[in-house]
Amino acid sequence: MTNPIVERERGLVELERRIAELRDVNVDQPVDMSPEIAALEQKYEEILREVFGNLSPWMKVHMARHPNRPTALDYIDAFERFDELHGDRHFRDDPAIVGGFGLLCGRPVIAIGEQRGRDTKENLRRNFGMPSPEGYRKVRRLAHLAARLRVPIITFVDTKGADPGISSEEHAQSEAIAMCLYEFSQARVPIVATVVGEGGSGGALALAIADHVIMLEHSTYSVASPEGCAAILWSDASKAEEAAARLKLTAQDLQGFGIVDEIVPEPLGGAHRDREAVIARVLGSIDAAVSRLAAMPPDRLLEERYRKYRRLGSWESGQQESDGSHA
Amino acid sequence: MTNPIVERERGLVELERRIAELRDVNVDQPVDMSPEIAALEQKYEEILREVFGNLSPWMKVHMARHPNRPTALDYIDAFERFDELHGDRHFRDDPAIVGGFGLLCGRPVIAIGEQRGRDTKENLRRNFGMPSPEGYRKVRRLAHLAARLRVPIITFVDTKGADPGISSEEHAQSEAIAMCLYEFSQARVPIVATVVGEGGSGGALALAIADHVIMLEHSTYSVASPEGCAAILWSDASKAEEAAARLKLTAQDLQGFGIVDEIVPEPLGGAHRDREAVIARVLGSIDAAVSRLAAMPPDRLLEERYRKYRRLGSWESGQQESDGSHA
Amino acid sequence: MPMPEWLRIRRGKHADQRDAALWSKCPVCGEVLYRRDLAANLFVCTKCGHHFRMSAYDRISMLIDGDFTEIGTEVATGDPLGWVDKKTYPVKIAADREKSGINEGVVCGVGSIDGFDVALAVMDFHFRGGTMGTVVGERITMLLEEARKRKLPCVIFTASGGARMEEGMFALMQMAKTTAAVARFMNDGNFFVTVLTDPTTGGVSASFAFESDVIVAEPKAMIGFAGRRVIEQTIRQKLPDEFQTAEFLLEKGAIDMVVTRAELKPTLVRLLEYAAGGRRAS
Amino acid sequence: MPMPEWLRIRRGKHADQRDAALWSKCPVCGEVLYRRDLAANLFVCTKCGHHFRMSAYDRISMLIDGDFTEIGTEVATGDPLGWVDKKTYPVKIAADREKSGINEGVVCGVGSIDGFDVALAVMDFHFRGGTMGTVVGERITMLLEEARKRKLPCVIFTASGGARMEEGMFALMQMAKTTAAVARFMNDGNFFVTVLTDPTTGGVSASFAFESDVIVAEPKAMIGFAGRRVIEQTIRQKLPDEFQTAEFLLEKGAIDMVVTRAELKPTLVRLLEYAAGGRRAS
Ligand SMILES: [Zn+2]
Ligand SMILES: [Zn+2]
Repeated sequence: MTNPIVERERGLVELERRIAELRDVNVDQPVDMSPEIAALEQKYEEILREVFGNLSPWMKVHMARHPNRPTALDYIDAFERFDELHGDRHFRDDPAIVGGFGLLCGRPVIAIGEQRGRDTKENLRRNFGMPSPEGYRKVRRLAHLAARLRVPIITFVDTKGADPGISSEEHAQSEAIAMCLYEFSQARVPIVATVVGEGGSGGALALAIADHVIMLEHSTYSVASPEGCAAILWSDASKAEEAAARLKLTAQDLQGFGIVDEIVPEPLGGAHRDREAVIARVLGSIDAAVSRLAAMPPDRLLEERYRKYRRLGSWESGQQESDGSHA
Repeated sequence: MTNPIVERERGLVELERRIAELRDVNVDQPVDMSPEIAALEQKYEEILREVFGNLSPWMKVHMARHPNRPTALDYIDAFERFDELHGDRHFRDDPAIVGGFGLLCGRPVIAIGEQRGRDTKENLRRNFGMPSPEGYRKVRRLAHLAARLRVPIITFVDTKGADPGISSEEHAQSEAIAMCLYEFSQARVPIVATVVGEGGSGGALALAIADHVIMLEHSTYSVASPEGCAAILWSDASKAEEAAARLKLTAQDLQGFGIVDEIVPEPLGGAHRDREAVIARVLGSIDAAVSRLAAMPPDRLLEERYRKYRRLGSWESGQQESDGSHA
Repeated sequence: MPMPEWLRIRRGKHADQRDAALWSKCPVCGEVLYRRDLAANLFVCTKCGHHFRMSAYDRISMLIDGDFTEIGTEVATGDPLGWVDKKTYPVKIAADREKSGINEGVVCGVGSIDGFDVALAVMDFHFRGGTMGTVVGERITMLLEEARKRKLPCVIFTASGGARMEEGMFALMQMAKTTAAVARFMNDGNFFVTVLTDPTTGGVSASFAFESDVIVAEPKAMIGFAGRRVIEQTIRQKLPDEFQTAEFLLEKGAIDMVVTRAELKPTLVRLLEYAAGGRRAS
Repeated sequence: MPMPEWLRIRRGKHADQRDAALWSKCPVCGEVLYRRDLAANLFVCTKCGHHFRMSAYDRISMLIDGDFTEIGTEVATGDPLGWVDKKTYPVKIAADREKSGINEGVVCGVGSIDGFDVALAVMDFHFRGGTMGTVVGERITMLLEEARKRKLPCVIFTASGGARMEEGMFALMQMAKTTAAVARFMNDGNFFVTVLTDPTTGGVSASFAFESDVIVAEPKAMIGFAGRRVIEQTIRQKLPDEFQTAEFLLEKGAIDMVVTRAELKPTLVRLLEYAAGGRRAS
């Protein structure tokens, strides 16, 4: 399936190339072509805004899946330091999950991410970022280690969902995800989760029970992939675009619902158009959140985490309770 | 390999048959043959004592391996009630380990045992009682459940050792055993272990860190099987008999060392010659130990368990310390 | 199975409607069974032993001694996304209520099973395929909080097609909410049993269903995270029939026991007895 | 690698004896290496990168900044079973002491690694194949107790053929004793790292080696519970070369990282830094 964002970018490449050529040529010319170049550049900016300025939910889904979009390791490798730890200690090291000790703004953390491949070969090795039970068991082990050593947990969410293969079912994928949720709901250390790409279903939530949830401006987070939702509800995966709109899976929708705490802006056209700036911004947001949370006594941290999730979806007689009267 | 105990029993079968025949015949005869029968029976008793009265360590190894010797499930099935729980929740249910909730003398317990087969078919299914990592992970899970619910742990040890196969190594047999030791050393509930047959190496110890360790009179418990020890030290497994003598693997030796707390006597000729009596005696001993241990506050229970193992093998300048001065 | 008075009142007119269906056909062996005989046999086919899916109230009356005090009845379905496709979400919900005779996908409450006080939740596949939305998550959380407060053991019967799409991320968040409640409940040393019935998949499977002390399943129940069709589409081949059945999971070590419906109540009573220190509560 | 004064004293005449051996042959590529060059290269073959087994004191001097305060030197080998085969056990021990230049299978103590105070145990395969008897168990337990008291991180280098036969069940009990000490140490929130070197098998592998927070291994180190020969005899076939190597275990998820000896000290320092909250102790 072609990615419509990538398609649109291809359309812009020709214009970008012409502007660059004109700039090169201009240097050697007797006649100054700067006004023409400026006009073209303005035009280009207009087109950019036109094309990327107001992305529909469906376009955001594709932005979240963009092949050049920074992945978990792009953020983690920008830490001052990272030492990867491997394995579930039982069966396998799942390359769809990366995790280990990191140093972020001078503070030791456990960083864990869902890792897509950045090319076809890596995608095959990393199973397109869809973790197996062994991967989730590595997550749980590392979260437990963090809690033992009183080190914050930083996660990067980026998955279509948990691996839907035979051996994943044979190795109790349900149990593996459930026990991640269990561990994260109890870990007596600050947890900050950032949805950097696609946050798909329980496979994403397994890394995203957190005291502070960040989303990138164009990342998505949903109960099921739009394709999956359309197949489930209407037995028609081609209605994915409609599902994307109905599911309210954008960062903006979810912040409105109180499910997401912070949105980190992306440059026009998406995070991959200025990777370094986006990565720096994300790490800055994470550090600010960790600093705030690290100052809280663990009992209060846990109590607030409980209340936060306790509140979500408390309706009485069809009315949302804003303060969780059942808590 | 033939079991010399079984061989000796075969020699007695003919005599047993003759005595039984004579008894049958005697009823219908005008002449009373009771004196002759009594004489034969006395003779039989003498032979029994001669053959089984003073078993060498090597003979005890074979007694411990006797195919008719009561297995873990023979004891567990004699509980008032038993509900087996299965699986490691990750990969497999290992039939070499049985475990679950039981009711023993009115008290709920978690019972766990290493289970040999009682015939060839069952032996294949149960891997001759040699547990895989999945089995040890089931042990750990059940021990953890017991600790959570504050229910005593009762184990039955009967294994040549942990499974030495390829997939056991691939699934981290070392880690599986180590984490059993870890769990048992911390579980805040009484633990009573009984070596009912062969206690072989780390695979046995994985179920045998306990507040009270019982051995049957003719069971064995050793750092390695005599065959393994002979192969390791002298590259000659045929010297197993010598190794059996040197290893001090009998219940009597180990009680002397303070490694075993109680010995349950067996009838002349071994536990299988009066299964019900032996099983009742073992369960009685377990119940007595649990009753005593259950009265202790968990902190003291744990402290005493720690001291007990802390003491074992504290020598200074070649001298055994009897009270663990390093503790 | 005679219907207790409290149950007759709770079900209202639906009880009569449902009993009006005189016979059911076994989907496995094709046997046509009189509904009264089927109910008397705990909804197990008298010919082939197939375990029919049960309604929540039938389950409850099969297990609970006398009275059953429901929890969370005041929690009603909302429409957080303002969902519309062919119909609005509230219209769908109303239709399911009418059809199923219950008002949401789970019934929760406190009662006793053979003398053991217990907090009990029973999901019902007949209501939107047992999908977990905010009402299911909220009621189960309320039940776990009540059980924790009263130190009661908790038993949850699962039956679920997964998360409820029409509530979007609010549905997914119920996995987090219920898990947090489970963790608090279990950390206090309380006993938690789940009984997985056909089918238990998706977000319910990957949360409280697999977080319990003891996981029981009914024979042939379909249990998994990913749905069978999704896996078949992914791997592009047919899966064997036994894949994801309770028996398959037992062999794979994922669950503790497979128990027939006839043995289910006695088994639960024994488990409750172990956890209660061998004594009945009353 | 210059030998620190404390080390020279501790080793006594053995230090001179050992240095007298001028060259070593690489068991992998056959290259003949001058011992001084080999030592300067951290006992890694300069041609093929093979990691030679190291003596405990060489390890310690490779890691520890300055002084190293040994723990448990007073604990000496006993003879609990009165073992005799071709020789008595005490005679075997005396011969191993003479040959290896150390007095038992592990050296334990407290020192600092690049500024981080640490409790360090290093097993030595040259002493009875690194087998664990009561002295190894006792010293490691003493070290863990000291580390717990002083809230120091603990690093243990393993190298072991398993339990020491000549001490029978007392050897097996060291698995229980060390594990109990590990559990107490870790329950207090202290940091525990093990470095598995060639070979790590049997009772050491199945106790503290695999109970740590982070498991590091050296390249190609043989690691497993059952020995290779035992498995081959059981399954009656040859095992592939990579079976039970560190790299094999990494793929199987059993260990955290495989680290070359050149990278070992910097890696340990980084791990200690994470666990220390990013600050050096002094
Ligand atoms: Zn049928
Ligand atoms: Zn070489």
